[in-house]
Amino acid sequence: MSVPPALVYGLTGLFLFVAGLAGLISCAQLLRKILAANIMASGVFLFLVTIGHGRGGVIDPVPHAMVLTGIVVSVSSTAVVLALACRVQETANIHDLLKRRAGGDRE
Amino acid sequence: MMGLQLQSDCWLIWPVILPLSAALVAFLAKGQPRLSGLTGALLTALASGTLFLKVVNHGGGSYDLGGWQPPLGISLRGDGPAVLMVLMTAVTGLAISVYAGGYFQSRIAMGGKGRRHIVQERFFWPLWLLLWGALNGLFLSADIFNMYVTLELVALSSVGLTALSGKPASQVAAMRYLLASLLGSLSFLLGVAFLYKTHGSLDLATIQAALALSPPVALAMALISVGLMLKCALFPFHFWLAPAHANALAPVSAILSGLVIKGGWYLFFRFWQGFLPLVGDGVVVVLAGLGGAAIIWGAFQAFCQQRLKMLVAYSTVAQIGYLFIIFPLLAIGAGQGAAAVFYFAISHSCAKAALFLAAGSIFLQMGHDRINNLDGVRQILPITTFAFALAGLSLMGLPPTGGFIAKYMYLSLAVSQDSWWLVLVMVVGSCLTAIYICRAVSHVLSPRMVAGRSQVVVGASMEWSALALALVAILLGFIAPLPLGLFEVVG
Amino acid sequence: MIWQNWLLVMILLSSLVPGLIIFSLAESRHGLRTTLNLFGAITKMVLVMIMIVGIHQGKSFAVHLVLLPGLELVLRADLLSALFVALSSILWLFTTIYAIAYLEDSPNRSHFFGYFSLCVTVTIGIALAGNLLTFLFFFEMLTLSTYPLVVHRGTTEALAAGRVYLIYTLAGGFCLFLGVVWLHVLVGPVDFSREGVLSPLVESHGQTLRIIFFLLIAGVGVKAALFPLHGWLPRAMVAPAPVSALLHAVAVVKAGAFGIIRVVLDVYGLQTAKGLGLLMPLMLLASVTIVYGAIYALKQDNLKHRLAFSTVSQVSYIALGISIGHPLAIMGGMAHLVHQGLMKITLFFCAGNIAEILGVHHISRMNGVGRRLPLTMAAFTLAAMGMIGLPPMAGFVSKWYLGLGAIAQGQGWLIGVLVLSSLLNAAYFLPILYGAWFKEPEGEWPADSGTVGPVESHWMLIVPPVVTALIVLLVGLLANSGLSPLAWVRLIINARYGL
Amino acid sequence: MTGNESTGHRRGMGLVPLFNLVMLVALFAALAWGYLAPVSGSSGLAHRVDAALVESGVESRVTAVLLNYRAYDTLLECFVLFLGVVAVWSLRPFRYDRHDPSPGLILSSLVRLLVPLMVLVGGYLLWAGSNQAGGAFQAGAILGGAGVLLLLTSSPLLSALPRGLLSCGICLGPVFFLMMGLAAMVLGRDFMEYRGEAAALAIVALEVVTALSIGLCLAALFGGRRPEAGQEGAGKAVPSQDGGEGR
Amino acid sequence: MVVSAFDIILCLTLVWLAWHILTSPDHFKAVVLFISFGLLMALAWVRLQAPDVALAEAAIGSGLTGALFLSALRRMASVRRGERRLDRAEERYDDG
Repeated sequence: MSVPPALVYGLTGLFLFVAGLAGLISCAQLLRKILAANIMASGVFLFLVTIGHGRGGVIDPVPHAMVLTGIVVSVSSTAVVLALACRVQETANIHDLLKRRAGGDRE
Repeated sequence: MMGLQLQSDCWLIWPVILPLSAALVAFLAKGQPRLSGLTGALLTALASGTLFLKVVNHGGGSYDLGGWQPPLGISLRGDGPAVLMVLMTAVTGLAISVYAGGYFQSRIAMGGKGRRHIVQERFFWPLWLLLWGALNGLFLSADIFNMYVTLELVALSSVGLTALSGKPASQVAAMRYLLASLLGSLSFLLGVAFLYKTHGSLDLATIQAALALSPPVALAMALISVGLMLKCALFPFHFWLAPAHANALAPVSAILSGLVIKGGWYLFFRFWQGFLPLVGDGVVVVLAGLGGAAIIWGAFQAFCQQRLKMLVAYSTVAQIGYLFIIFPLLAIGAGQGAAAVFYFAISHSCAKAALFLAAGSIFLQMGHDRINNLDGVRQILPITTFAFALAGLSLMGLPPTGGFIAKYMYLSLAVSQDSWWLVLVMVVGSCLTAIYICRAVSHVLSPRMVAGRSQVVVGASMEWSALALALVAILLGFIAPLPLGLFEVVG
Repeated sequence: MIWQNWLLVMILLSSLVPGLIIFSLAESRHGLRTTLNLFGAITKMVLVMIMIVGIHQGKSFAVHLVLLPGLELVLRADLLSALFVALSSILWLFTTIYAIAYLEDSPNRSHFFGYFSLCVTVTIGIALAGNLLTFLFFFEMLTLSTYPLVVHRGTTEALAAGRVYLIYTLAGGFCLFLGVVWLHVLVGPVDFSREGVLSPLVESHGQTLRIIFFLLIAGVGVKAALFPLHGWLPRAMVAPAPVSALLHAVAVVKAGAFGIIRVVLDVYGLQTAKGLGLLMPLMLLASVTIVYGAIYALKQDNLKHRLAFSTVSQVSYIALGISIGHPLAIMGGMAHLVHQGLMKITLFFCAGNIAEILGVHHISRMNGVGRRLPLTMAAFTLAAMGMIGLPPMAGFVSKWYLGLGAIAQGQGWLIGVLVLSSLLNAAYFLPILYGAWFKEPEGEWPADSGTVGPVESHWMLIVPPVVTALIVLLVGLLANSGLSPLAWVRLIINARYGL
Repeated sequence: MTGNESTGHRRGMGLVPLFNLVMLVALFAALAWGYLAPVSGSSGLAHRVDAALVESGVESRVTAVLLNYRAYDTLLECFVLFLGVVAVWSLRPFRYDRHDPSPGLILSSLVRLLVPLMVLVGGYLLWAGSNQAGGAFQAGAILGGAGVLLLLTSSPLLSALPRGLLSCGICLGPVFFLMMGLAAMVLGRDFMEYRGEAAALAIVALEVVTALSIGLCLAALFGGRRPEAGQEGAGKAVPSQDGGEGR
Repeated sequence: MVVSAFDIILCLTLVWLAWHILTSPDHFKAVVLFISFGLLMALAWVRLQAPDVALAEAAIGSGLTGALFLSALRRMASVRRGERRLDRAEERYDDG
């Protein structure tokens, strides 16, 4: 039987992946989607590390390295998508301001 | 570097390292990014060219990074298809770089929101060279986790490039693109995890050697396939492609449609070389069905578009279908299927990039790209319209072009394997493609004259680079034996 | 010998290179453009003469270019291709002269002459094609180079005609492409020089060969304007006169007819085609087209539309000749390829003159044209006589051999078809002649552009139709002499069927 | 999806229709089934890593994998971070003012206390990286946190630094990594190949530089906008932790 | 290393947290929950004998990403009408 804790965490990881996927698809607000994406990533990383716990107690360091790289990659993509969201938000605001100032005729 | 004892295949590393370092230089040299960008592009193209020639002469090779053997370390594999894609990226990339130089020069010269274009150019070159390096890394990589990292690099840089144009439409499209590719990368990573769980190694060759159908492997196959389909926008997952490719800057649209899409597809092909023997006919037919649906749906959408760049973007959605139709025949043909689909990928890349470059020049000159009133464009931009027409020919698969040879190889393979539904899809596909391409070309080439001499804004280097790329698409019609000779080369 | 092989490429380049240079010329460079055009036409004529002499002495010309392993482009000059090349180069010279004058002050001429030369290069390519793939290669490029000519005027009507033209020809192109690929899969690359490639497959793949034959003929038939596929031809009349002259006398329609000859005689071969029973349906289709074209020509009041429908019916004579299957009929068909080209181009030159000089487009308004344009109408009359098939003219020669072949093959009823079509030809040509010569002109001409000295208009407009009309007469009179197209066709038939 | 279908007002996920729920449960079941299926023993690369640990010049197995066996991955990952910063900067700067140009007394004094401490912890982690848990990424993360703190309080320390330093700092990591790789090639080995004693030295140098660069990049990512010349506004996104620990 | 109660509780809390992050009505609450989710993940890494990853997750996963979300939240949520306008921006792009 594989090491029990790894089994439980592995299943949690898969669950987080599925929950994140559900959130990413069905959430309306953008910020919620990005949160879901991050949860999904954590789920995958959890699953990855539990793979390293093969039989016989020896722990495989390669998944750890993969997860470290994954965390850094996901933080930079989160930063980019948040910057994009704010950017779009800002132009939407300006666009709205211009429209209101111009009496709303200029579409 | 006198004392350098070059490792046998150290040439495999340069196409990846050179663009990445050129990107750093371009980022630091805030003063004139264009110069460093163009030199970087030229160096990378040269490196890719030498790699291609080396592999053609001495056969493929692999290169263990850090000196460690594959299961532990990462190795780069330079076999026939990989080097072919690297060469395709080099040729198309070089033309796009020259075009981009001219494009930003004329945009800045046009004045208007002056500073914005200077900032755009300052960030265009680092992002583009990073993307180029990532694509080369992706084509040459033989390690599945490394593929994940390169996929992520490709995704992030193309999103950065898409959002560069500053319009709200392009930034919403960039956001949607990034979310879709995040979803794709994560499901790809989970697939990689499952493969690692069952095979204990991250090297694709060792995994595919010991591949056997078991629940985790089946799951890995599904996850990886869905992830990569999202990346290359196959039919059910194509929602993000058209707005992103159409609203981006002219050179960026050419990069996205010509090159980035091929990255996702190339990995799909690489993985499915291992999965194909395991999987029953049903799954492969589903793949081909999705490809067929992509062709029909993409062509229909392209025909209904009012904007030229949207039409060309939806044409990408359709042409990707052609890349997936061939999967049922891959196992049967003795490498013919692979040769056909790779030749299609190459000729599509050149033709589509030329089409987008020409469309970009037309948009810049006319100020709009509404298809129905493009009169007089032929008069103002004769070379660009000629390039547009030639590129259109290659997409339609008419004789002098590479598209014709690819379509010929597809059809002869389909007919020899008696898969008549593929023949039907090919014929219907070419008719649909002909319809929307002819609509676009007839409007662009409309002989109606427009009074008065309007000032030509499009730079000469833009027109000639678009024409050069279109001529490459034509040339591909005649030099088929050279690239196809590579398909016997096994890395 | 090296120069022999390169002669074919030189023939192609002699019109391609001037064309590309003309493309890049500015609009205002009239002088250079005219010289380039004429220089290209004359060099091509000279090279073709050298080739014909070479073929007479039995030399062989061939150039190979490998596209794919097992797939190559071949240019080969055999007797049949020399016939079509000679026809194309001669008529291109006259059409160029005519076009230079016809488009005197119209815009966009660099583009026009560029595509014009491209179109002739592709037609010569079709003629010199050595195997089925090269034929397909140039056949589909013909569509692309002729489309801009059809839409040259840029009017909405022209664009609509162009769209219809594209739909027909591209659809035909895809059918042909499928047929060629299917054939290549079955039997490998089909070379025109090797006879009876398909005969071993008749028993095993009979049904497939019939389907492939249908696909090939459908693809080629679009350009040969066979009955159901001829819709684009009358609409394409909206193009300027030199274009309709070139398209309907030399390039497109003849390429289609030439394609039918190649498919029936060289790809399938007479025995295989007879064995599969393919000739009878083709014969019926050709006869239907002949009669249909002639009847519709009667109903047209616009001169160019009438000529267009007359072309539809006349081209099917060639298809008829081939489908009868007897060497005599084939000789008639091949001869008609040349004769019809000469006659039709003369008629279109004259129609162009009448429209350009007098602004008259409709036959009902053509009364008394003979008085104003005597030379043009004389040429028109000669060509019209030829079309009807009166004895001394070229048309009679080909119809005569068609009749002989039909009887020799036991298809007596075809004589009825030939006679009926001649009557119909007379029915739609003679009223024009009568009106032009014997009726008084009603009032002033809509747009009379005046005479140039003694001649009725600019000499470059008048000389081409007159010369081609004279050639029609000479070809008819000197049919038996060594130089006429008929003699050349007899050579072809001897070489192939040893008659 | 545990428990019952929680109804009630939910702006978040929106009412998950039954079909959606069923699909997700099925997906989870499939994943679990794939995970639990017994697979012939494959113990991963643990043994290979241990076998070659001596040559890698580092005791900690994760650092060995990260910076020696799969150094190419880490190189690309540094480029991902660099790319993230370039992409964020390429979007035009946001036009909004920092909320409180003059942070409260407590916050600024806390920051003045915390930042040196964080730099110290970062240094320790860097040093411990070779044999215990720690290494470039963790140290970089801590330094990044310190930078974020400085940004939040927009302390005067930031504006004192020269402007071009930030972009050089961001490029530092990838550039140094490339240099190390090329150096190995110059010495006649494969790209990024170093063994034994030389490896230990190389890895330590790599870790220091990468940590610095990651710290800068993470702070720049948080800063979220380009340090434009002549841009007023209180805090410029220039964290200041290149002093401090060092080896 | 038998499955201790701590592991099960930790996993259940992770699941509960994830569920609430995705379904909580208020954005700010979601982000705060996300930060605590990150910290608990760090705890899970420690439990799985992966100290390096725990450190990275705590510092980057919850710390920095949380800070990013908070600053983004402030920018986006500063104008409460922000969300609605974002959707309109998407609509505008659709008909563009």
